[in-house]
Amino acid sequence: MLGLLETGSGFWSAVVWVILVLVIGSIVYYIRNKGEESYKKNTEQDKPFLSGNPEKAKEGSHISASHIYWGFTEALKGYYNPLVKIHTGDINDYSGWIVLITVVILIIVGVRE
Amino acid sequence: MKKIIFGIAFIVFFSFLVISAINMRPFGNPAFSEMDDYFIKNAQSEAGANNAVTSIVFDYRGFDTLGEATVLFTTIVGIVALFRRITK
Amino acid sequence: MNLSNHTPILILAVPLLAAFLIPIIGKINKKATGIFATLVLGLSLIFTIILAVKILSVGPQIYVFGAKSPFLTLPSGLKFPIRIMFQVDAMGIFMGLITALVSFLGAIYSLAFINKNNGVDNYYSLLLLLTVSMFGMEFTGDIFNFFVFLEIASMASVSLICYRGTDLGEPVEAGFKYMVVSSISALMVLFAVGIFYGEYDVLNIAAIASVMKHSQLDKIALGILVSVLAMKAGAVPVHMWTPDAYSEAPAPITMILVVASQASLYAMFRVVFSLYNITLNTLAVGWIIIIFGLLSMFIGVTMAIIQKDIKRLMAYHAISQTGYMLLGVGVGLAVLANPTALQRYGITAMEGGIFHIMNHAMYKGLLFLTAGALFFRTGTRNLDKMGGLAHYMKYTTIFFIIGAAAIAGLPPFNGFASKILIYESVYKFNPLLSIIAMVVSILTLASFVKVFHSAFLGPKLPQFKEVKEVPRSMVLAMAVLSCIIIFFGLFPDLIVKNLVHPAVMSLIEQFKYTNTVLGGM
Amino acid sequence: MIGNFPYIAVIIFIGLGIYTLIFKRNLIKIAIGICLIENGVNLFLITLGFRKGAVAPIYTQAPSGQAMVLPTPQALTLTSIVIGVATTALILSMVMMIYKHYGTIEVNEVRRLRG
Amino acid sequence: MKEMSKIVRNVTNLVYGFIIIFGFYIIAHGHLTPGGGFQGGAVVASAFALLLISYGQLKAKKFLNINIFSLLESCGLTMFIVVAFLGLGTTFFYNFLANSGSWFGHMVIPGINPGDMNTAGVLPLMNIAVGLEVFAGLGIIVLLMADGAEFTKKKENS
Repeated sequence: MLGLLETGSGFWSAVVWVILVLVIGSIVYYIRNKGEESYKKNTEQDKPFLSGNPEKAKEGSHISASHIYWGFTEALKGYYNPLVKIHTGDINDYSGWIVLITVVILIIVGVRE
Repeated sequence: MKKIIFGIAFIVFFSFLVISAINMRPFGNPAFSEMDDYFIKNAQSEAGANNAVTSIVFDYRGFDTLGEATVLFTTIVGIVALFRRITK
Repeated sequence: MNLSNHTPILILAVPLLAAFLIPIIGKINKKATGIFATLVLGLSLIFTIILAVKILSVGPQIYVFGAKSPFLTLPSGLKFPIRIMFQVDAMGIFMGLITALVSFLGAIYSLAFINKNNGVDNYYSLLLLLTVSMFGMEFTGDIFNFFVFLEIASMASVSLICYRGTDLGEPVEAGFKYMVVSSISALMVLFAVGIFYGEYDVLNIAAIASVMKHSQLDKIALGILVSVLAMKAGAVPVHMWTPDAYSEAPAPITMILVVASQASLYAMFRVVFSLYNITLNTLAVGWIIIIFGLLSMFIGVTMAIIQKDIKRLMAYHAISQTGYMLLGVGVGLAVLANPTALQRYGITAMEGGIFHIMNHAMYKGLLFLTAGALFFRTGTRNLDKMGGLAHYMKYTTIFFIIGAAAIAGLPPFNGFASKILIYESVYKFNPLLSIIAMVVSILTLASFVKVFHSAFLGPKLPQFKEVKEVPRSMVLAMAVLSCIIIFFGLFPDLIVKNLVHPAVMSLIEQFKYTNTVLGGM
Repeated sequence: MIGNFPYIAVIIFIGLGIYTLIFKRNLIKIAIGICLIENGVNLFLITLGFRKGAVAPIYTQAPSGQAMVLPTPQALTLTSIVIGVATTALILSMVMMIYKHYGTIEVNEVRRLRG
Repeated sequence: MKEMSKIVRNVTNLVYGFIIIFGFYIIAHGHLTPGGGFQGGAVVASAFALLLISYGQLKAKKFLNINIFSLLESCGLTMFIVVAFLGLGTTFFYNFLANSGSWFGHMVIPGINPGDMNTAGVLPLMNIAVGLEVFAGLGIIVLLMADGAEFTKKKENS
């Protein structure tokens, strides 16, 4: 069949996947249409509910990139601090790493006297 | 700390280079020389050049020379591009 | 004169001639150089497709320079070839197709992206030279010739990285760093070439492979070649030049640089598979490559999450995706000496790794192009300063979503097809490796959600009032790449069966590679 | 062992160059280090081509009856010398531009790109 | 770069012509004697460098023009690759003129001989092409780097 990729222990077919998504999506859409129809646009229902506080201006609500995943990086500080420290941007270190890796590979490959 | 690691790595690398130098074939006695003997023998009859090196540079390995000229050209274009605001 | 015999050289020589002519054309009309270069690259793409059809139906092609016939490898009863030759097999043409396609699209994208007239002829000349050098690295069958093309590639890429260096300091700094590391790598390759020449007095890769004794010197040459080519491919821990160079180059050049680093990756595979093959300790070298791959995947993606510069973030992802290729092919190499394991999962793992090369070139190219589109309109690469751009740049947003979904391995895009091949086959080799690969895929998705949120979503920002959709040629290049990604995602079996599987077999079967040159001795 | 002395000279060249690249903190010195490695490798290629008591492989008025040295390494070295010239020129002009933009050629100040 | 003293300028006037002629001699005899396109081109370029340092780049710019150099360089390379293309009847880089009897096509008697200019097929053509490219290219590099050095110096003073 077209689009059938053998992976050694099974198969993957994007066409089947797309058909499945379409079928399931239509079922979901059907169930969704069964729901209550009291929702109306441009009324009170449309606004976010922030514990009764007034909504902020839209321009100020954007979260900038450096704040995303703050908790993740904070939790992994012990991993990130040395990792960032290695990336010194120092050209001497670049050549040093190459020599170091060459040496390690030569030892593993088994060059001996 | 970093310097010590790189220093050790450098010393080990140098010792590997020494190993390779010791293992090289003896200086002045090529073990195999079929390709070069062919060049020396046939440079005059095939390429018509007395200078075997030139016949290799431009005939047998002419494509390398094209690449080499291209390297020089690339560098010059790169330098012209780098200094283009100055020369204006 | 039968022109179809000469396609391997015409692919290279026509762009090379055009690159030499461009300074003269630039003296007359600077605008025309871009269109000229694009046409020439299109011609080169056509030649590549012709050659690919021929190779996949007939077999490996040989082109001997300066001989009495293009196929005369051994004149007058010699044991070894003496002339430089091109030896294009399924793997080489696989890389060649990627190169031709990506350079062509890069040239189209540049038509609008490089909009200042000053220096535009130099830009296109260097672009053509970079393409030529990649073709040369992929097609050549001579190890010294490979060194020459490696040098052309590094010179051309350095000059292109420095292209904005007249006004800014950072591009020159990135170019300098790349120049130093690539000079070291090229000189070490030359040292290895000297070792081979001194031992065997031949320079042809197939001829060296047929007489390989695997002595101490050969081991030293192997170590040097693997480490420096891994460095050029951007594997951790010798990856430091990659984020610098990728983030500072112009966007279409970054797309081509990705392919250039993959050409080095191809050279590494060529060295371990075609030059050494089972004479080396396949388990040890295979594990070296696997560990390179693991480190690249994990450190690349974790460093990407904390980046704020959009192109630097994508550059770290390029490192991380290189890890997948190394992992897949490394598993194949580790079981090369074991025929049952090779049949059971080794070939599939290598198919995944090689297929990932093509997929990565496509979606990472698309992502870099969208980053370039954002830079083109907003003038910044800092994610903190962006926001709400989906309101203004609808096409770019759609293309970014496609690229991000493909790199994160979401079905039905092409990234998933190659990743599932890697997961399922590597699981049989060592389950832990497969699990790490999946975790990395999840982290990739996480960091692209970050980019999508901070660049495209959010309210309209006042400083981007003037922003509008990018010019048509840039949209065209991105649209072509998106179509390719969707097509590969829907019908991966066509590509795997017709392009990837022959490429993998041509890597594994070393005797075929040597026999094409030495005639079945 | 003593016959391999030229190879020892080669690796001293290469080792000095790599030492310069790792430990010297000046961009011009780094360019010099690359030149040193390059010279070492060129010397290596040339030494590979030597044959005891042989003359240059040129037939124009050569002394008769002598063996000739291997010509391929000379061609390879010619290629790599020109490539070396190109590399050096590009590196030096980049150092000039770095000096123009940064006002310094010290390694630890030329690292705006990191992390 | 400033103009150097009168002694240097006079010696340059005497010598540079000979250097250029010697360079062209090396280029033209590349297939007979040691040397060739690259070596000869470098010698010619050294004459330009001599002119540049003795006269200073402001004066030297009057007789050394980057545009002409870049045109010459492109012409040299194009000639090189076109000669290679002309062999395409058999293969790329085929030496179609050697032993043909026409230009540069005299047969060579194998063995030691005094040398004949009219031999070696396309090699002399390629030598000339490469020589053209190299002296123009190195000339451009020298001129541009002199400009660049001047530029950075100005920045230092201000």
